[in-house]
Amino acid sequence: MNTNSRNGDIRIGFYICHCGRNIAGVVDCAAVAGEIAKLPGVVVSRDYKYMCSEPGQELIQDDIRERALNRVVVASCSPLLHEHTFRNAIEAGGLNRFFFQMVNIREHDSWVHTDGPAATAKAIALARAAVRRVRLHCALETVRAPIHPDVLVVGGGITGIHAALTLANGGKKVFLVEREPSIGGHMAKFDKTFPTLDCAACILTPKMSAVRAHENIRLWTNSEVVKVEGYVGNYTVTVRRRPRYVNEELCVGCQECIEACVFKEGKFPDEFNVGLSKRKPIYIPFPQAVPQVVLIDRERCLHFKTGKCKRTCVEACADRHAIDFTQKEELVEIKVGNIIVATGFKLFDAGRIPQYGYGRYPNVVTSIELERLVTSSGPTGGDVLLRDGRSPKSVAFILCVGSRDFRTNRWCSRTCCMHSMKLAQLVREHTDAEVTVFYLDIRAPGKGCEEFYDKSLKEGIRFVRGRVAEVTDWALREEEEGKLVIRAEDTLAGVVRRIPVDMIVLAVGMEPQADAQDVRRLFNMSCGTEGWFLEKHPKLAPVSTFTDGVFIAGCCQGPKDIPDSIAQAGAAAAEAMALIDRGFIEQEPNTAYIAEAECSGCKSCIPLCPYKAIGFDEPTRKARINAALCKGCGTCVAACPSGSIRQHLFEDDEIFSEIEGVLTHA
Amino acid sequence: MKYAYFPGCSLKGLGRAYEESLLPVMERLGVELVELDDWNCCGATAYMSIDEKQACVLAARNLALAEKTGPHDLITPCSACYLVLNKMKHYLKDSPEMRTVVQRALDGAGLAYGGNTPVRHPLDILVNDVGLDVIKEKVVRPLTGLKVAPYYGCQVVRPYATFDDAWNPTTMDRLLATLGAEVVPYPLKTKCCGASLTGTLPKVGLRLTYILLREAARRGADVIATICPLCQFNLDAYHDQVERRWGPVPVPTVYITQLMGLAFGLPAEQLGLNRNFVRMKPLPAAPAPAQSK
Amino acid sequence: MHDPNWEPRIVAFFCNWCTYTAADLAGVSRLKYAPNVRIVRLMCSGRVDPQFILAALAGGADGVLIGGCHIGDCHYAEGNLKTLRRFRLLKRLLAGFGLEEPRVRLEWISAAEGDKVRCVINEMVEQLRPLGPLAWGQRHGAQGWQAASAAITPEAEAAHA
Amino acid sequence: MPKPKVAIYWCASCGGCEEAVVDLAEDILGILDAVDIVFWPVAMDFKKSDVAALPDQALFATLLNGAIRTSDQEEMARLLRRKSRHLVAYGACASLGGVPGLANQFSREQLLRFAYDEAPTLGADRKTRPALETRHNGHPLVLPELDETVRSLDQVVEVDYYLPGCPPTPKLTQAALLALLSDNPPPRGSVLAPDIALCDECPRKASKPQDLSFSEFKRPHQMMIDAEKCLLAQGLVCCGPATRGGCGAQCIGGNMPCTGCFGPTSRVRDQGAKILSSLCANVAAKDETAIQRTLDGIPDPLGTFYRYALPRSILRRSGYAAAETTPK
Repeated sequence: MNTNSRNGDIRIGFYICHCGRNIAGVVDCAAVAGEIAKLPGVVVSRDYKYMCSEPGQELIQDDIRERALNRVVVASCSPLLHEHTFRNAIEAGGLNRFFFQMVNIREHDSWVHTDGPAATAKAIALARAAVRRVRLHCALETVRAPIHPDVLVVGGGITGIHAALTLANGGKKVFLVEREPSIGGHMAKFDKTFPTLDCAACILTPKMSAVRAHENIRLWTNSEVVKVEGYVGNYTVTVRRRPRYVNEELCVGCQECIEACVFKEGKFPDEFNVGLSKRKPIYIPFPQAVPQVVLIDRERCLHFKTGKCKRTCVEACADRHAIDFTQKEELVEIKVGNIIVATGFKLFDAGRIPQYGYGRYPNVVTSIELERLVTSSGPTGGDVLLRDGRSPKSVAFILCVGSRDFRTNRWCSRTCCMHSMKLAQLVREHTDAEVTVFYLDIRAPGKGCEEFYDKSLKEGIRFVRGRVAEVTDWALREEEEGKLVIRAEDTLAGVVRRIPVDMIVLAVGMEPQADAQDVRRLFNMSCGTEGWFLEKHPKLAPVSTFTDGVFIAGCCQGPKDIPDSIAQAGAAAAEAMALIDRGFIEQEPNTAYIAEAECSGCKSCIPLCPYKAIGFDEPTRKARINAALCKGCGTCVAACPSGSIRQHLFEDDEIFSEIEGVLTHA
Repeated sequence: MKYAYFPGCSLKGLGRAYEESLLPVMERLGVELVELDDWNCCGATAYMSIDEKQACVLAARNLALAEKTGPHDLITPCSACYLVLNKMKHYLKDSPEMRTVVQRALDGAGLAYGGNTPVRHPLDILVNDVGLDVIKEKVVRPLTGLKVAPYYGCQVVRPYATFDDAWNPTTMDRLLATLGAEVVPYPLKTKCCGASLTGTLPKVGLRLTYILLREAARRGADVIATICPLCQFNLDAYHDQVERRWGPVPVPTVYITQLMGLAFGLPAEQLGLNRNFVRMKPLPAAPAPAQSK
Repeated sequence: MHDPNWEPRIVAFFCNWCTYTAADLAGVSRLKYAPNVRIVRLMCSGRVDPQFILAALAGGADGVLIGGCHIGDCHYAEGNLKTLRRFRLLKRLLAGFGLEEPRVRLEWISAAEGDKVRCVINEMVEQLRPLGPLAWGQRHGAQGWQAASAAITPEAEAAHA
Repeated sequence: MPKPKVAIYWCASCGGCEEAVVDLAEDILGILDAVDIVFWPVAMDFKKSDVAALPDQALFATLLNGAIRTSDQEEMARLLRRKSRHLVAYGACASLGGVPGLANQFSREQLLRFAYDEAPTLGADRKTRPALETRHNGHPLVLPELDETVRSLDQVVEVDYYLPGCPPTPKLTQAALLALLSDNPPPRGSVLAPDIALCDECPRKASKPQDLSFSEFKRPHQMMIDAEKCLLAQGLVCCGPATRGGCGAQCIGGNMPCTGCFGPTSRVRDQGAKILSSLCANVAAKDETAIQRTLDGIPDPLGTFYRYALPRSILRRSGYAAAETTPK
């Protein structure tokens, strides 16, 4: 590889990108190129409209050949965006890819400053620093690490299910870990899906069964990831498998044990029906649950609570012996190359807006509660009923509960408009109630959604535009007696309305999971200010994270509907598969290394490494760095008291020269 | 337990019954209130809209007096004073210019405004400092059978909901339950009492007062409990006008401290209950020295 | 009095994963902030050798800003904790060198906090303004540190070749 | 053939370096066989004028110890530079600024004020400062002027070799002279000591644990020091890991921590910053208060980490001086 020019001198090519008007609109690119041209060692200094374009890259490659460049500096956008592009370009031009330095004059300069001369001065200073730095660059080789072919999918909602199936169908081994006792997530609770009104169970259940049956999928429900170590291609993950006190291999799902339980009736709130029905201490989460395995609620089971239970369940299970009160929590360690995080969302707690009376007025329900009421397999067999068993004559929906509200969550939850309209139509189908929807704006951008809105209007659902002020139960007029009264400003009519109804449905928005921050740390991801997991790039890398080999999909990244979640699941699976099929990952060779002759063996560095990459070599009595384990943070380099640890790409002298460079220009 | 005490004009005038009941109740609970020496108008809402500077200086002088009195929290029973003094603290914190003006004025009186004295409402102190357990111990005559509508008014929870929820406060509910009373679900807890509109736009103001009284009556309340002199005044003094226009709404309005006094076994006269226009009926099934109408 | 056209110069050491990304986010969000900062990208704030900070101060910076991930969020587990420990003692050392407090600053800025980049930089520039130029090299002899001295003059710049 | 001429001179130093030469004991005779000492004010009666009279480059080598902090020291440094083929910065003060360099924490005015106006030991002559020029019995008397900043020798003139240590050991001194006289002298600019930190030769090296972290820093007077165990492992601030070896770990042998007199290795630009970086990174505490509490165990970081190398550090001196400077 061409590392140095013929006579060993440094020949630098400098290129500044206009990025259309993005940079050139603020920074005087020609002036920067002119100034940099004067620096020692710079043999080419050009400005060009789009450096990342093919002609832009060819410009560099031609100069490498014709002007015998051996160092290249490009001043354009963030290196996080295009460093790779330019390194590839100069490598294709015959130069070692690390004889390159990038200057960020878009994100860090033209986009954040309006004062042209000051921005130009800053660009010159940054470019000068890069030119000084690049002189010291050395030829390096990228390190290749193999990719373990197995994948971990975290979360068994529709997103996780789809990602797991896609990978498994592609021949990859998948571990699917779900916290709840069954996969299915929120979608399993839905009756129908908008805007097609097809039955949620009919489209979800086959996928759930496919997961269970797939030879390439290991499904672990009632389990959580507790530790993640390693890096892309080589993750070691510890999963905590909580006991369900029923042996998954032996249980056939006959549910005779549930029948036989000493509790003759369900007594405890059923999680799946959001508390609208009761279950026993031994139960199956819902009829279509996957796996079809019962579980025992340790907190409620008489055997666990008192030790004095007749254990009729064990009798009922008879010679299958599936019930095992001695099951213990297990920690299982697995090796995977990629991880897809699809941990979903949590519904907004409607009690946080007390003026809507959730929790105080029994007939104020949330959208997911109504969802269970309209489902034929739900607690009422599909009848929409008030708490006293009457059928409602009027139902109102309040939209944006916990969304688009600076007091709670500022974001739009994206699905509640359509979800509420779907429920409104279902209520009309199941009852003869009059339905009013209070909305701020109807957001129906998805395929078929605007048409669905149109259908809702035509079907006689009333829409009132305005944020509801409060829900109360005191009557001012006779028709309000015994009803819930909504007070809202009708912003189209310009009046304040009091509307009495029997039932109020709060369209609660989506929020990040309560433990999103813990999960984020676990997988070394970032969160946006709102708490959703942060994608690497909002447009170009929507399912990637800042940690290679960790992908996000579905609502953990932000509110979205089922089609979008599925699309992301597919995208994340494809990203993982691309890495697996390539077989290796190229790593930035920014590892630390020790010059053995210089190390005094003082051991100061050894405890600093979080990856245990530094060891003490007893025969030589010196420290030694295992490059395969080093992640390149440079903490030991900064700490080495005798300056004997160095770091590729971030050598002390390179950084000193960068500091000098930015300061030389006043 | 010791607090600086800022009564404000109401508690020395129309709301005298509030002070008359507050002081013995606090004494019974072992809470010492030290009235600020030479306090002045809190700065009042109306004042603020006419002369901002003077209003600020008035409020700040009271707060400076409190700081001088000692490192005690300042207790302000009148919801209006509570709000104005708190508002002024926020305002002076955000506006260094006004703070300079205020300090210059206070210099003349040899006072200094530090802005560090917490301004607190008795309801907060009773529930969060004294505690319901201690209060329960002092109850000798439980209000069993008495149906009470807890009415908080607006100013104590809005905009600074420091010790309770802005929309559905529950402190007084819990306090009343501790006294043995039956708390009527009252959705109008923080709704407007009519405020000064009863004087300026009686048509609007009286209607608001009426809605409160009517709903309390419909829900079977024997009495409305308040924590604000203005609320109490509107609901009590305009009661006859409301009834003249809309028919009977037979619910008296008293201060929570008066109900506490009764529960502590203090005589009704001593609690200022005789000052009510609409008198409270004797406690149900009581062998007791309560008032009759 | 110093030159009225003088503008404070800040050298910032930002970690690749959080603060550098946050600065990118500030750009993508088109937030506007003072053009006085020159950002040097490092993989982790733990790589910030105290020598770098001294070199920047001796070499003509009026202030130094270090940006890392929030504690607990370090991409390398605890690199930023090491930064924090060094920074605590370094601040005391720098006080001994007679350096005004606001000249060296450590901030935790996550990848999502583009606006914090803007606020911190603007605030720091305003805090440095009343302190005036540090001009350490000019006041205390530019040759004190061989390499830093080379940065000051154009002749040295040429000699660097 | 005449023997090579050698000069030994002192500037701002304590005299310890002169002792170090004397400490060569009988070995000095061997050296005297090889060279002629033509100028050594401490031991021999030659004058400045004798040196000035020599042709330029007439001296084979000058061992100059002490920092430069007065006008006459600078003058002598320049003179000896001109007359010498090899100028050796001998000892910590000439190489790094040394202990006199700690004066760089203060301005000249602060120093003069303390020494002549405020020091509690001053008697009747309180507030009398020495004048640069005065007349006595009709004769003019001139005193050298104190510089604002203490400098290492290489901050005044070009230096060919450095011999570190406070003072350099006789072994290193002898080796250095022999090396200079050899046919193959070390490259100019060399530090004539190993370029590896002290731990390498420390007799207690094996007793340092691999997972050492500091929950407390102690000072020697606060404890009974274990004579076998690594001093850092006992919580003492030992500068060995950041200091060149070559001294034979004499302080460690005396059960005292290394204070850093051999200066940093060639790869380090600021010895103090590196000691700080390494010590702090290995503090055990994880929350701010506990970190602070541990670091409070180092009450004077500047004096501890820059005991010998303040003038040769990146910042060189304290910035207080700007406001305190007296007009010349």
